Amino acid sequence: EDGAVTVFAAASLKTALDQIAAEFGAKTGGQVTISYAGSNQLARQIIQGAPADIYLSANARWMDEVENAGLVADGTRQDLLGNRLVLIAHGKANVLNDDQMRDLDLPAMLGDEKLAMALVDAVPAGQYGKAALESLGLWDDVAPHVAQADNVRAALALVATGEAPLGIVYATDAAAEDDVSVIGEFPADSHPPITYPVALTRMAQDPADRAFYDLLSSPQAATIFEAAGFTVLTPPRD
Amino acid sequence: MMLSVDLQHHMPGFDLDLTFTAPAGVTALFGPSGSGKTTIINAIAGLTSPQSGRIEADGQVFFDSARGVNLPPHRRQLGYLFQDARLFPHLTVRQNLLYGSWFARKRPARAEFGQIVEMLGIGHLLTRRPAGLSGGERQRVAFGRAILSRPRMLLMDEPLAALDEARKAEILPYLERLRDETGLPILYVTHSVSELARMATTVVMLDQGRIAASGPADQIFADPATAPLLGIREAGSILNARVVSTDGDGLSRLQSGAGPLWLSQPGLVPGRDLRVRIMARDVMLSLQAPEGISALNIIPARVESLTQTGRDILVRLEAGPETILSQITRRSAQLLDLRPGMPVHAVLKTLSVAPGSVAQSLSSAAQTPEARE
Amino acid sequence: MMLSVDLQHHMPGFDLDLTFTAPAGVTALFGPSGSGKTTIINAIAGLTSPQSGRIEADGQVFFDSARGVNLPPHRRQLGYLFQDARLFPHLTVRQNLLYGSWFARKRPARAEFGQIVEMLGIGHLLTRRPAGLSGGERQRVAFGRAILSRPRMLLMDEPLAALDEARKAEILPYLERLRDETGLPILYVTHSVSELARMATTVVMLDQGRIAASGPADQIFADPATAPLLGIREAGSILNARVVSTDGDGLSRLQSGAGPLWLSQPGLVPGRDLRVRIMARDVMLSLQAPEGISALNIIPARVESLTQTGRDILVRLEAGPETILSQITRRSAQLLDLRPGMPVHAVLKTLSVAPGSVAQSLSSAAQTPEARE
Amino acid sequence: MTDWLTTQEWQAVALSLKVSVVAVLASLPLGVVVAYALARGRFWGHGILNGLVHLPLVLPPVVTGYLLLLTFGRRGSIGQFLDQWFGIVFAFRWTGAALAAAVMAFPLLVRAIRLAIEAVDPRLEAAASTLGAPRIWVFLTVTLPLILPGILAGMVLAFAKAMGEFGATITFVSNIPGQTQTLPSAIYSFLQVPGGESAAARLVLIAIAIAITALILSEWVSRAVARRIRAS
Amino acid sequence: MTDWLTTQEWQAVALSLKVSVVAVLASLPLGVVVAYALARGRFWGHGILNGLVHLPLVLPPVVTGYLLLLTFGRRGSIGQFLDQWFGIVFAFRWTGAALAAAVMAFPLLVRAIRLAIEAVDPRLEAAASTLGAPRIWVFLTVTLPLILPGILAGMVLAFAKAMGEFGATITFVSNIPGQTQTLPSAIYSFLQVPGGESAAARLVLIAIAIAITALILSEWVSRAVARRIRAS
Ligand SMILES: Nc1ncnc2c1ncn2[C@@H]1O[C@H](COP(=O)(O)OP(=O)(O)OP(=O)(O)O)[C@@H](O)[C@H]1O
Ligand SMILES: Nc1ncnc2c1ncn2[C@@H]1O[C@H](COP(=O)(O)OP(=O)(O)OP(=O)(O)O)[C@@H](O)[C@H]1O
Ligand code: MOO
Ligand SMILES: [Mg+2]
Ligand SMILES: [Mg+2]
Repeated sequence: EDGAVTVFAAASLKTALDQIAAEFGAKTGGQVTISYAGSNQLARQIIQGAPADIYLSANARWMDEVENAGLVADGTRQDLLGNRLVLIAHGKANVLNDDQMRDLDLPAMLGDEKLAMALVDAVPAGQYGKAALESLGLWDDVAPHVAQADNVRAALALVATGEAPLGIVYATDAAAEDDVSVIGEFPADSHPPITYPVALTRMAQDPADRAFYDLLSSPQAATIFEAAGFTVLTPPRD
Repeated sequence: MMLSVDLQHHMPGFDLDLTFTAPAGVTALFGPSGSGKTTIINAIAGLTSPQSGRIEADGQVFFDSARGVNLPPHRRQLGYLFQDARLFPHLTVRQNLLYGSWFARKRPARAEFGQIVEMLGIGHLLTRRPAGLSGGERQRVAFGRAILSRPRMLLMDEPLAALDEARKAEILPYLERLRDETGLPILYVTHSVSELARMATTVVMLDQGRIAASGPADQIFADPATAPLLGIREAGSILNARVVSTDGDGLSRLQSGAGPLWLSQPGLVPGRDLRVRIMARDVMLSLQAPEGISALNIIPARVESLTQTGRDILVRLEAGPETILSQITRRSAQLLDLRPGMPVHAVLKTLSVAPGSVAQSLSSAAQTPEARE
Repeated sequence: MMLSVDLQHHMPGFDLDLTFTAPAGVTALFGPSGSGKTTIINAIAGLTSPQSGRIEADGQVFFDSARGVNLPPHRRQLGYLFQDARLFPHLTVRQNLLYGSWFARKRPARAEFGQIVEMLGIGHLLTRRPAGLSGGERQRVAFGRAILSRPRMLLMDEPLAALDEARKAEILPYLERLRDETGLPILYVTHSVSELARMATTVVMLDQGRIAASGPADQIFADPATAPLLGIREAGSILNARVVSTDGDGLSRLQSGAGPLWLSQPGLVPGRDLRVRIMARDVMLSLQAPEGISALNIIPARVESLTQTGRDILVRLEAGPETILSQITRRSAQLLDLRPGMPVHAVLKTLSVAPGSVAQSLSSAAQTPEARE
Repeated sequence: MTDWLTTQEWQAVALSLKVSVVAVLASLPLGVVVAYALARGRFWGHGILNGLVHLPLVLPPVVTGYLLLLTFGRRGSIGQFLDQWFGIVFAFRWTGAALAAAVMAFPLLVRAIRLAIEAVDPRLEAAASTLGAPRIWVFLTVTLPLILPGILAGMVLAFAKAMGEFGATITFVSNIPGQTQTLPSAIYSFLQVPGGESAAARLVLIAIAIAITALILSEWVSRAVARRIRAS
Repeated sequence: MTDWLTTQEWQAVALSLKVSVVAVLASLPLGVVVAYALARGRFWGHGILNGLVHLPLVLPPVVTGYLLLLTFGRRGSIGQFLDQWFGIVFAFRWTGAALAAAVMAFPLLVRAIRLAIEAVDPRLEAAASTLGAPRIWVFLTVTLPLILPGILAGMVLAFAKAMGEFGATITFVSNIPGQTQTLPSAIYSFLQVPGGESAAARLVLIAIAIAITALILSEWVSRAVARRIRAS
């Protein structure tokens, strides 16, 4: 190859990854090309032979698919990032602490209105949200009020425009939007851990691929990821 | 009703600039292909707007470039029979026929549906759609459609060109009746001199967008100067005559200013005033009254003038107060030694007078249509 | 070239079932509106496929329902002049005219582009598009387009109906020349008896999808039985004559089987054989040879038969080997006491013979066209 | 059949049909008017109107959905107005899905009708006006019947597009089973999860069956109309 | 200008233009042939062909993209065949984006051309055939020039659709900057991250500007063509 690194990454990572790629370019002169799309689309494309060197998924199950297809380079899969799930409201809202979140009376807060989420059976953010509501015993009451968007950003937009008063999104998304405020964070044990696995693919032959892969778990990268609201899961190896 | 038209319109390679008035009766627009006839009719109907001019019917202004008036076509109440039939393809023949009457339901009907359908011989087509009709069938339906829209004036662009003689012979008298009984004014474009002679009370002759001659039909026809415009073979005069009696063998005796006249036309009613067109080429001249000859009409007359037209001589005869034209060869004129003032006999076969050449006089035909030019 | 047609086609309300052959020369299809003329021409051109039958030209089978042959239109090499002009709206007049010649470039040209353009008077239109053309201009362009496609046969559906007399008078002689000089066979639909008489060597008369009469033009015209089909006023006979001399005053002397004949036609070349159509209503009968009369043609003849047609009498005269028809009133017949066998004089004004009624004889016109019926 | 599809899937099929039919029928009058204006009109803003009509085609559907949300949503200017004065609410309702489908299909509807209008011989309209028909009647009795095949073509195209519309719909009214979950939303959901392909395929087959039925029906009607007008 | 957009954004604009133009031009001949067959042909499979052409309209774009990935991808049957025998690769190349755009725009292209063909007076074609023109020449010299405005309309519609195509493209060839990242994909990427709205809005404006330019140009050409054919 020509030394270029091709990364297939979940679209929600764009801000952070673009910055990291820029730093990589500045430091090594190597070029990183990143294709942002849905994790499912990217996984299918890799399975169909896409020229991806690195796959960064927003969801463990699609990484499993790629791995099952035998396309993950041995020993390179790791859970890179984590995220938190928050309840948001349109405009200003009182912030609830952890305990208050456990006693959430969501049906009362919603009244007749809708709760914006990502697709609860299909999109990871929706799946985590549904799990959280189930473990809090709220799901059955809330389910009829859930408006499912095709991704987290669209759910966020529903709340930002005031179309829905409340929504469940990632902390990373809620942070940057002025028209919404975070009511509270769902307890980490109320849903499966939110992880963003990364792996080198079998197509990655170039040293640059490895270099960028390594950079992703470097302290510099960690700073950038954290600034974007992610939690960094892999302890940085110096 | 009186239509007055004043038009100027410039197109690349063609200029229209004319003024004429069409009084009640049939005004024929006559002129070679491309002389502007359709353009004029379109302007009157409101389908094209001339660059300048004024069109007025009975005091109602249709168009006036100076005052910015331009009445839309549907408010002009004109029936337009197009050169191409323009039937509505999605409607049946019956629906086509009735199309205009819906919008005209407040005006009185001039003709009944059944009567028109029968005259046009389209009864068996009523449920068909235009796509399968023959050329003549289309034109007949278009004619019925225009009439049934109860127009206060008819514009007809070569309406009979696609019809066979038999059908023409049925439609022409109907048009005459329309003209005479209802006073419906008709503007009629035609290339056929015989239709022209039969129908027209006023003639407007066009040439390249300008008026070449215009006036009452009798005058235009009796004028040797217009003969070349009509085509030389079509020169002739019009005699005014009254039907005196009709005999058992079908012959009718008429009295004209030029003397008695025998005609073999069906349907001549005693007392009626008629216009009889006599073609110059059908009039034979004899020095003595011939005998033992089949021709029944032998009219004493006096030579008024001899005009050379092309290779032949057009002899203008004075028969009482009337004028008769006779077209003969130069050889005959020499052999008979014709000179102005000479007494002669005009010999005319009864059957030479075509049925199409006899038309009812119309009071308005006697009016003097003004043709400003 | 010989065309033979055998067609059966059924449409709701209309049945076509006929057989005829068209030899070289002009074959006229004549019949009232809706009698099937366009349908037949379309079948010959290959634009509609009849339900059964066989169409063959010079041994080449165009269509044969029994053998499943159906040659596509472009392989039939026919020039078709449509009742509606059907010019290509996206091409200029020049491009329209030249459209067919590209496909015909392997066949010899019969007429030159410039010559056709001039004859049709469309030189000033060459760069225009059809949309702005007048009705007559379109038809002329369509005519040029058909001729310039170098067809081996011309199909013409009422080609001249939209044209003025002057233009007709220019085109007809050209068609005759085409017919005579190149032997191009022409199938000609018309409602005009004078065009029919002038052009046709063979006549096929239609009525409601069937053949009412067919045969060589002379025979059809001289037959009193076909008079009603043509319209009674159009009855007449055809005399074959040879030009003897042309005098300084423009008169030509012809020799016919019926005796000498004077005509006032331009362009008659001594030695030429002509067909002269004499309208029955133009022929006057006289018991003695009249004197001091402008008519130059006085032909001694013998009454062969008297037929009542409508209100008049059609007298069939024997003049040498030729037949002349005269149409007179019953009153005249009585007054002259006409009976078969009686000697009479047929009197004919020189100018009664319309220029359109004189046509060049064609060797093939003498052939006997077979009309199977 | 009920075994073959779950209730929720049946609901999605029924809803998609309802949404698409309503979208096409409701936008038809406006579509005809706009097509007529674009075909025959010479007014200021012709180009802008034309551009506006085509926008939903050019923009990614999510963007259109987002713009719809901003204007027709609860807090959107037009949305508030319609809610207050007419009680019409699009947010999270099937009506919103219909609106999204209508907007996305509108360019196709208009183009087809416009082409048909441009093919009508203006001489026939002129003939109608000389017979006394005012302009609106000329349109209703001559132009409209002659463009029926074109309208039908436009409707089918728009219907098909409405059946397939996904991005704008889910962005505007999200995905509420039984209320706004259309067939494409359901299919999309299945494709998001590993192994969902076979379930998606079932729904895809249903979508195809519906579309082909609509196409064949319209083809058939359109031929019947055309046959009447242009008998040999 | 270069300040206003990043290099990567410029690449997306340029790529979208290239992809859309190529998609429209490359599918045009097939579009005309299919439209002619649908308009005039009476053959077995007419309905099936018609249905097939419209499929991309009915299916959610992701489904179309997925089907393209399965058939024209590196491991797809047709994809492998084309690669081995002709060296044509669609997978994750701009050519693939063009293929996706062409497939998605094809129904619009075909419908517009088909309507135009159906509006051509068959009597003109008959006249051409009597003048000696074989069927193919009749088509090229009479039918084709007369349907030019319709073809143009179809091309603009298809171009607009191609410019806006997103779902099928990103599913089939992913979103690789400089190679397969079209304008809509770029817009999508921005919309997926916090604070990306303004960048997305900029790109949306560019898309609108391009589309309106194309529309006005085509309108202008189409009027010029129509004016020649139907002078007063
Ligand atoms: N599809 C059809 N269904 C029923 N009748 C039809 C159809 N097409 C044509 N006809 C009828 O066939 C007859 C013959 O039509 P054709 O056009 O051949 O007549 P024509 O002799 O050319 O008449 P014209 O002199 O008026 O042009 C007409 O009566 C016409 O109405
Ligand atoms: N758009 C145009 N541009 C240039 N010339 C035009 C245009 N429209 C019409 N003309 C010309 O105007 C002249 C008059 O046309 P018009 O149709 O009025 O003639 P017409 O007298 O009805 O002839 P016809 O008897 O052949 O129907 C024609 O020479 C025609 O070519
Ligand atoms: O533009 Mo789409 O890809 O039909 O939603
Ligand atoms: Mg005209
Ligand atoms: Mg006919």
